Amino acid sequence: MIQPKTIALIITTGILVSLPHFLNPYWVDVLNNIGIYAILGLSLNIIVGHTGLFNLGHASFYAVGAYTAAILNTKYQIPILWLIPVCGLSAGLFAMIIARPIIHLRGDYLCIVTIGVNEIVRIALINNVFGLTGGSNGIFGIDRPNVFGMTIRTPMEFYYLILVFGAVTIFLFRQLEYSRFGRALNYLREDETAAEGSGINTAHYKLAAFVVGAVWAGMVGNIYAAKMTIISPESFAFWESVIIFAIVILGGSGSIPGVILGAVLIVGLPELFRDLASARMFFFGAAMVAMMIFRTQGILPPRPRQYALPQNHASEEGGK
Amino acid sequence: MEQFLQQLTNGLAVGSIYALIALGYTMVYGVLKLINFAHSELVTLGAYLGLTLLTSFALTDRMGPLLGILLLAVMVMGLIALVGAMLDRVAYRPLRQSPRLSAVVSALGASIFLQNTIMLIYGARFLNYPHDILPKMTIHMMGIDVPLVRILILFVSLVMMGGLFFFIQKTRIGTAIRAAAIDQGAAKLMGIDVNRVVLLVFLVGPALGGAAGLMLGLYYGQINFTMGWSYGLKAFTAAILGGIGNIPGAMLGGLLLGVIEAMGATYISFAWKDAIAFLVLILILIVRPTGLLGERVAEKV
Amino acid sequence: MTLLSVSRLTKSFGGLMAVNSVSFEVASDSVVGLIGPNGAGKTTVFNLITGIYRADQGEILFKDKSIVRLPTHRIISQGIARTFQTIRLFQNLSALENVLAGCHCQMKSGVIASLFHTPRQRREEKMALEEAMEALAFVGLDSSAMQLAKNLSYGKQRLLEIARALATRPSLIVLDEPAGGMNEYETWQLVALIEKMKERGITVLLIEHDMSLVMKVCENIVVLEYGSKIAEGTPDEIKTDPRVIEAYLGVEEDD
Amino acid sequence: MIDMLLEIVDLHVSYGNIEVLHGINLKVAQGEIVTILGANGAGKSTTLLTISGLVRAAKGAIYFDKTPLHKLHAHKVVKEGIAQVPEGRRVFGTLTVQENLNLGAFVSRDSARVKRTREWIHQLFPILAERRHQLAGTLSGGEQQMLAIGRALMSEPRILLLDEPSLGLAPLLVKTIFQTLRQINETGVTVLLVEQNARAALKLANRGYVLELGKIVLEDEAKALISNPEVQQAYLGGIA
Repeated sequence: MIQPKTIALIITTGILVSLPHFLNPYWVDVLNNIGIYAILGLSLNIIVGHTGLFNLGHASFYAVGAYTAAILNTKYQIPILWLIPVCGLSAGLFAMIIARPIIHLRGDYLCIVTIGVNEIVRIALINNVFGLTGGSNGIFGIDRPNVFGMTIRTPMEFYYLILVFGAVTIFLFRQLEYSRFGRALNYLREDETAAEGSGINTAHYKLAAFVVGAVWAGMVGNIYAAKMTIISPESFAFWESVIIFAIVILGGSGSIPGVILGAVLIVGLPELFRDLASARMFFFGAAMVAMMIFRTQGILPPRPRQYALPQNHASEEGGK
Repeated sequence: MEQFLQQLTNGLAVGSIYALIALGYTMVYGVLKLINFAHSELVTLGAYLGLTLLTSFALTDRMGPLLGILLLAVMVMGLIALVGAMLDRVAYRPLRQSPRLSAVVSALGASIFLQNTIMLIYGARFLNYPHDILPKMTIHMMGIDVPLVRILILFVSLVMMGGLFFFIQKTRIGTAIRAAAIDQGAAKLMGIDVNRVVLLVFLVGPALGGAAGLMLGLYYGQINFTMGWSYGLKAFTAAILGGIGNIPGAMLGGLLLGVIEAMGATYISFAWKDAIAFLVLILILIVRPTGLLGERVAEKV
Repeated sequence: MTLLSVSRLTKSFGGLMAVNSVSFEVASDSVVGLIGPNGAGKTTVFNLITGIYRADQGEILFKDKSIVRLPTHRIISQGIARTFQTIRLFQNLSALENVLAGCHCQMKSGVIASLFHTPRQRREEKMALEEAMEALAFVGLDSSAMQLAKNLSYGKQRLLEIARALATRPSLIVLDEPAGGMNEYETWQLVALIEKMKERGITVLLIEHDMSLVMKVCENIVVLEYGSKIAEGTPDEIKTDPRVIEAYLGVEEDD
Repeated sequence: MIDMLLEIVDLHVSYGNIEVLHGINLKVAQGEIVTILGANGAGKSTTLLTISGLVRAAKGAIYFDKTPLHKLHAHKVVKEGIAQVPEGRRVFGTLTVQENLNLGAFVSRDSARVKRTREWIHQLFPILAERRHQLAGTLSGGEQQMLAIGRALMSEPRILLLDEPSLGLAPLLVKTIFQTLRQINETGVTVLLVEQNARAALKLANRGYVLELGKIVLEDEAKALISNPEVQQAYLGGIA
């Protein structure tokens, strides 16, 4: 007996794998952007959606990853994909250092600090900090990634790289949702005092949420650097953080399918209205307001987790 | 010493503009616990409307610089107040009972919408305020020559802040606003119509923001549709620095931030000017998590 | 043997003395009641014991070790569990997941194990599920396991809080008005539940307004008034203590 | 039959999915002191909050002197002549005592009358006159309770709703406050009092209702309730 869920999964995979063959390179590249933002959204979802922490500076973690990749690749010629874990670690370390002293701040104070960190990072990059970041022109000449001897160049080739990375992310984050760690984040979001009162080290988990989200954003930064071969500070401004944040909340805070759908809508839809050119953002802003008003919980809010209950309880008639 | 005093007056003038903008953030936050991200666009709109009204009615030519600008300011403030009230009606009021993050995204959306509306109307290029509105005078004080516009901005801002302070502290309606910010339920039990308090806050805050936009146009001479963003962010920082929701805190935070920034740009590094403000903010929040004048609230369990 | 010992505990809020030099002891395997008029400082004492507030002065010993400076989650994992006066469940999560929160401090898997679902993590998860279901069954809620907490009745929400607390495997459980919002049947169930906890070797400290419940289940009663302890003793002693009668029954007018 | 000042008919109230009041019926006549007794969580506060319009009724009606209150916004209810002293006082902590009192008279436009009312309140609670420039948050619990009552009286209500005025106060202070409530009632203000301190409340009141889990289970003259064995058992302390 094949379950409907399995069939749906097979069909989706089939569509995703064959999709680029029906599209021109421009649209494949749009899909690549959607993929990158979807993974960024999923990483922010850990912090905002699951833990309820108000982070409007996620692009700074993304930036640290991208610049780590760019610097190590251009200076030491280390193959770019090898650097993925290094990028994750550097972004995670950065998150740990900055989040530690501010993690106890209440919601809106945390929000402005994350915006501030985002700005500080951008300004530091522009000012060619430590003489490494190349100032406002950024870093160029980043190597193309190489997988098993094949160099990845075309949008279609990148498509599969991003697809694999996205699939791994979704798989792991779903596992995370169904775990002690994932639940702890949710307890925190629901009621911090009750969570602490149930024996959960809330400060630790807040920090951990930040670090996990940052590690992933850092790894995406690597892929982005490899795809663009040139990166500059303006790609990591506050505006990027807003987009990622909107993807999470609009799609459905705390829900993996929701966040992916959010990325499709926020990154994909404006492409459909390219003819509107300069009025595009005007409609985009209006749509954000309208969507929040008509679907306050996001388009696909999370569904309750299902558990396989132990046999002796599942069938029992309780309440005696 | 001369440079120090120049920077001090410059910082105070810019800081007073920050403070005016910060008041809009802090008043809305105080009553609704909402960060009105679109407030910065109201500042931009104030700058553009100021320019439009100035050139289309030639106010300063007809009435002389001071009176003309005064009338201009009144008109700008009135119009921006209306836009502010509309903003609340359309983008925020339907979300009063919703999760707070939804309201934040709505605010961000409204901000993008307004910014691009301005861009579609006025274009993406920088526009210039006429050079000759205010006489190019300097006033000699404390051994330095201070431009008239600087003194004017500081003076007018302080008058407005004083007026607001008096309104909030001494009048019946002002006390009602403070009460609603402390405890909406208890305020309702006093017979205060909290919806009208919110409306009022969305009239007064934007009016001050509009005035700030006009001042920015006059002070720097150049305006752009994205200008509100960075001033808005600074002002929001100032509001947090002073303790968000706290009106004297916003004033103090604004002035302080203006001075810190001016000094930082001169004595530390101009390129790092914007980062210095945030760095100071972070350091202060680490020591005082609810800002300089914010209350320490112990959660009731 | 003394399990919990509170001595000269003091806490004030903005000049208001909420708890004023309160001392008492809780013996192992006993049920102790903390009573007093509303606002006497009972809940504050609980919040001090569980580290939610920091004491201004005084000492709290649990199993002969000081816990007065420990953060809440450490106190919980040392073996003190609690419920809240105003129910504080994770409203948007299922009853089962609420109880799994209590299992948290018995589990070990961290972020890596959670990402990769290592065999150990799977075993641990399975055991936690079983334990959570057992705690739910213990309070009679196993048939509501998959319901969201916010959809349960008040009485059931109280029981769910107790189940969550029990899942931390405490040796002492502090219950803040467990019978609040319960009907007569549910209150009766609660009495039975407290007896069952005692059989399991769990010591109970409770705040309660329902005097018939307190008199029925408590072996020892501490009476607070206006932040200070005014009496301590067995139910019979407390019933006849003139100070308690005066404080508890309110104003005795002579007219 | 006496005309009822306040009449609650079949009132149902829900928070989210949970119904907390299951059809309350309650009447208060002009000039009476009526008390509602009940344990924590019985729905006493909810009843008062619904009268004041802070909580919406799911079903049922509330009439005040024949005006339907359940359709009014909270701020309009005050104008009808209803003032509430909420549970936990809820004074505006960062405002001064004077400002708190003035807010109580927010609906009143006649400044001469406001001044007279304030003088009367200063007579009732001299400490409030003494501390008029102090921030309300710095007052002691008892003083805050007095301020909350004074603040409610500033609107010159026809009925005063009080939610647990004895909460956290020393017996002597409770006595003072209850005596003042009687004084206030003697000036013609009707009182509806929610209390856990059953004995004190019943001594003060003419009539009482007992609320249990969102339902009225008993209703009688106060004197009868004091000697009712069930009430004695449940609310006058099973201790005695």
